[in-house]
Amino acid sequence: MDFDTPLAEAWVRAIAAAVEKEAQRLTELDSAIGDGDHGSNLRRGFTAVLAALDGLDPAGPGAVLTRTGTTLISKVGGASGPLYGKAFRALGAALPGPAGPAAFGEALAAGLQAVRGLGRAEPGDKTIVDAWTPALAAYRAAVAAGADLPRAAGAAADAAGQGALDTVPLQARKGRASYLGPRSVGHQDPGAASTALVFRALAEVTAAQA
Amino acid sequence: MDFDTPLAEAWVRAIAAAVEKEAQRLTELDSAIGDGDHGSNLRRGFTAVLAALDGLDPAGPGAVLTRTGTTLISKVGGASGPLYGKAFRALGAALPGPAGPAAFGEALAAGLQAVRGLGRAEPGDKTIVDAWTPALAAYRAAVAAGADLPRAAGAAADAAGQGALDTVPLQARKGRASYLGPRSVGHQDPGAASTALVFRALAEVTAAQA
Amino acid sequence: MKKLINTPESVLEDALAGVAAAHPELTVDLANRVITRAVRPAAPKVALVSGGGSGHEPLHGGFVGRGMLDAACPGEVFTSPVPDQVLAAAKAVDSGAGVVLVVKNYTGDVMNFELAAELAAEEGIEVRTVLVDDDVAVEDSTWTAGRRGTGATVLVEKTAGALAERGATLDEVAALGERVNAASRSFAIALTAATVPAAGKPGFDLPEDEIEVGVGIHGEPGRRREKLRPARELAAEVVETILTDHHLTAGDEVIALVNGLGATPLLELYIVFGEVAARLAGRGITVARSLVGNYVTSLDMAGFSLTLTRADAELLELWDAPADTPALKRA
Amino acid sequence: MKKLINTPESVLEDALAGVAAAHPELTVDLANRVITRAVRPAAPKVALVSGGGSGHEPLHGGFVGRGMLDAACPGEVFTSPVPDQVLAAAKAVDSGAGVVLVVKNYTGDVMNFELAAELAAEEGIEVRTVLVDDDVAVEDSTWTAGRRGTGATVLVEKTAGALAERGATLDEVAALGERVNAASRSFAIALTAATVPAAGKPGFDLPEDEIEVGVGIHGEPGRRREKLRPARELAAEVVETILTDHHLTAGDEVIALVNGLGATPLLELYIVFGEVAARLAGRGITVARSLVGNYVTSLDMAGFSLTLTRADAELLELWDAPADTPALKRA
Ligand SMILES: Nc1ncnc2c1ncn2[C@@H]1O[C@H](COP(=O)(O)OP(=O)(O)O)[C@@H](O)[C@H]1O
Ligand SMILES: Nc1ncnc2c1ncn2[C@@H]1O[C@H](COP(=O)(O)OP(=O)(O)O)[C@@H](O)[C@H]1O
Ligand SMILES: [Mg+2]
Ligand SMILES: [Mg+2]
Ligand SMILES: [Mg+2]
Ligand SMILES: [Mg+2]
Repeated sequence: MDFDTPLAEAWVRAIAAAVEKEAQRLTELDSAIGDGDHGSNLRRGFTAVLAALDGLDPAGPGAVLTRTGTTLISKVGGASGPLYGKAFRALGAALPGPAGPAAFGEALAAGLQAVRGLGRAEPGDKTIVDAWTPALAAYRAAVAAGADLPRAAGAAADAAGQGALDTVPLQARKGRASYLGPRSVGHQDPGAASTALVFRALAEVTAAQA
Repeated sequence: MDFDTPLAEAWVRAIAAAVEKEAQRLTELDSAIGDGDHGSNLRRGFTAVLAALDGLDPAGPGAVLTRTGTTLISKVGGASGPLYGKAFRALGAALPGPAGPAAFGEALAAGLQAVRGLGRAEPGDKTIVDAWTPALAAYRAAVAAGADLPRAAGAAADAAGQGALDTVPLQARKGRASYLGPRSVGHQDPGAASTALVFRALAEVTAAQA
Repeated sequence: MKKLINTPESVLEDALAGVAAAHPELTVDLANRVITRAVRPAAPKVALVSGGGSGHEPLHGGFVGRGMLDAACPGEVFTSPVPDQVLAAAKAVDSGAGVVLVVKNYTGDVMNFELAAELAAEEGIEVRTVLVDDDVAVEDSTWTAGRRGTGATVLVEKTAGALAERGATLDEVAALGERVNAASRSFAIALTAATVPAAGKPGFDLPEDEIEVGVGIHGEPGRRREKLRPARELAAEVVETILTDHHLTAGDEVIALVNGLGATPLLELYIVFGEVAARLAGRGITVARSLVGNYVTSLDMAGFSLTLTRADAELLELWDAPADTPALKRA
Repeated sequence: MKKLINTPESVLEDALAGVAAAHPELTVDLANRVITRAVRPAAPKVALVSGGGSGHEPLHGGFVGRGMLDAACPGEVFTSPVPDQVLAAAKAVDSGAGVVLVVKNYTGDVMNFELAAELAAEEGIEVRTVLVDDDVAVEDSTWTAGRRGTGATVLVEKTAGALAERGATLDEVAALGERVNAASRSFAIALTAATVPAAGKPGFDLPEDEIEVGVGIHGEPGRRREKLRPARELAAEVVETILTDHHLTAGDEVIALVNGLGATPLLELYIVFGEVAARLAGRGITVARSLVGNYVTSLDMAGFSLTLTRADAELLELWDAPADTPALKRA
């Protein structure tokens, strides 16, 4: 199975649905160590993304993801808008046409690189990076072991979820949560939690099409 | 027993002590249908009165009460400051020297007249007048029946206390409580409650000297 | 009770020390509790003096300055000033042209200012009193202490202050103040109660989904309780309540004040103002001038009041006239 | 949650409609969410653009006008504006002399303004960014996103705005903004948490007798919790915390801003200011200018922040220079 245009669209729509469903939880996580808007930020963004996709006749999977990223940058604001926006634009740029599991892995790597380039967070800083990094590693390991897209995506989703949970004991060093110093310890990072949703959505739509 | 200078001083000091003790309750009554300051208003006033009396070498009981009234006007503000202030000044003007029970009754009448002249409240308007009016009536009735000052004061105190309780079912037509319309019903008027303290103090100090 | 105070007893004293430190353009007589302009008007003019209980800041001290008040007398929290204060203020600012006392209609204020006016007259100061009573929440004034003075006070102080600055006579300034009051109506809604420091707890308890409608600025409950509704509906209710009383009709111009009661964010006040303006536009009434912000507050009460003043060319000109006070400035 | 709103989603849109209705001297581009002056400066000049999440009103929209900002870009509540907004603002106000972006140091603001600056540069607009980071509550900035931008923003916008008005160059205006930021430190204490409309409940729970010390303006908790204490002690703690970082010494002059976080009565802010002024006087530091009121708020948070800016003749002159904005006016 290749990562093609319908799959790209399905993925983005699945993320939008997950965000809609989990917005409250993301906002609650953000209330504990941030400013209580991560859920509403992403919901606003993906609502706009759905509207943007409706009018789109995409030339390839990358066009879907690029449009997603551009829309997130235009509509979200905050930290997560540019970060996810740039990530999806990087994914999009790396996927001009349908891609096999390995090529899609390189796109995921480009997404992570975009997040790190803009936000300059290291693993362990209690950010999106802490879910995306293990997700990418698990995805690559699975592909290296011969997994197809659904199986690799499943491994990535599990790793992203675990990565998000693993942010709980960390002290934040980037983003608003860093202002809390040691008081940020003991809470899951909202951005890592939303990244886990992004990878879980990928696992679900690839599994559904498998 | 005459109402003389030591008795005037004792009365005012007893009122001050009662206000100090009951300030919280008066303020709570005022919170329900007013602005929650009647206790602190009177406490501020009588604290200043005590200081003013300390330096005073009064020419008669009236001088004590006049100084009390003047000080209340200067220090209390709000509705109760001028009302009690004018009342005590009127009492003072009516008591140039030691007075017997009947003459003291006329002074109490002058006090009530001062309150009504300034505030234009009728009995039943849910104000100071509703405690002072029955107190005066009871005092006069007792004196007419031959009571001495302590007994007449006791009757006045009982009537003032009852008068204050009787304000509960009334709808206020003067002062802040009137803004509540029917919602003022069911609460004791704070000013009537403080007037009851004034007459109870009179009963106590006259009884103590009897 | 959570407040940035030292002790409940010293609130006024400590706040006045802060006003004195913050405003070199004002003189604060800490003993008499009187705030005056540091620089007296160059020529004799009618002086404007106002005052009332504290807790309504910036009213009145924040309106002392060129183009508005000559002096303010802050009483204890929610307690009118005493006559001595008002007398001291009148004596400090009378230049021989007389003094207008701007008094909000509350029993305590009326009585204390009345006593002060008597004392001032005895000292040879010509005094006029302008009574502000704009709050339409107080119905049926024969059976009450009459309408309360609220938001219209700002309009009276601004316009009468401007007229005084132009050299109008004592009677003219007082007459204008009365005219502005007569042209003004206000109505307020509270989302939470105020906590008087000395009382230590809110003046009333309000469930999480209820509001007090027709509330005053002294922590007293309103005329009735309702469920909280969207700003659009609350604004509509307030506008309609005022219009019922005010007989403003299509084509009229108003000055509109959406006033925060103390704890309501400016963001929300703008939302309310937008709804008020839209509602008035629907009735054909033009908002000629407006003011949005905290001007007549009630300590930490959340909520807003709306004041509508029927405007004409003279009032608009006086409203636009220069003013230089801590809380209201016009170039 | 009790708020004067229509829906949590429409807060910004509805508030902007209110701003548009209330301020004919401003132009509100509702589609792009950009607030500009209705009357453009007569001569070309460096334009000042700022913006940030909403909920801090009057910041930034209230500071648009002669002598301060040329445009403001309000984001959603507590969420930085998006690059498109900032670009639209820059395009609307650039007169060819270039644009200074005043950005409070938060990850989201920095990134969104950075993207906007890139886009503006691509369109041929010369852009400089002044990053405001005055909050000393954020210690150890190598391990954090760096100090937050808070109260100093008002000082940067006022002084850089005044300099721009005088025809200074783009680099001069940006350099002054950086200099004012470097001369400024802030620290805040909250008595209650803010409630973001979309979240529907307070950002943190605080017991009746506790305060958050070193709190930010986005509803985030502070560095630590303490028991509530008298205003005098809190003011002293805040002053000392700033002085430890700021190295102000006897003989220095400062501009002092005692800023309300939203729900704190002005009466209390004056009490705090009095204590701050007394404490500074005890250290031999002169308060040359001051500002007391709600300028950089955090929705309905109760509490205050103190900003101290080391002053010199140039800064004082720029601080005193004319300004005509909804929230800050100077004759
Ligand atoms: N420098 C950064 N690099 C990567 N992720 C970051 C960075 N800063 C913040 N984040 C992520 O952004 C999330 C917060 O997003 P959001 O609440 O939408 O924005 P804001 O903090 O501006 O309110 C954090 O939980 C964190 O995961
Ligand atoms: N017109 C009046 N005549 C007599 N008593 C009055 C009048 N108006 C108010 N009062 C009394 O004053 C009391 C309130 O006093 P206080 O709370 O000290 O003043 P304020 O109402 O100004 O806060 C009321 O409970 C009432 O008994
Ligand atoms: Mg957030
Ligand atoms: Mg009272
Ligand atoms: Mg009172
Ligand atoms: Mg945010």
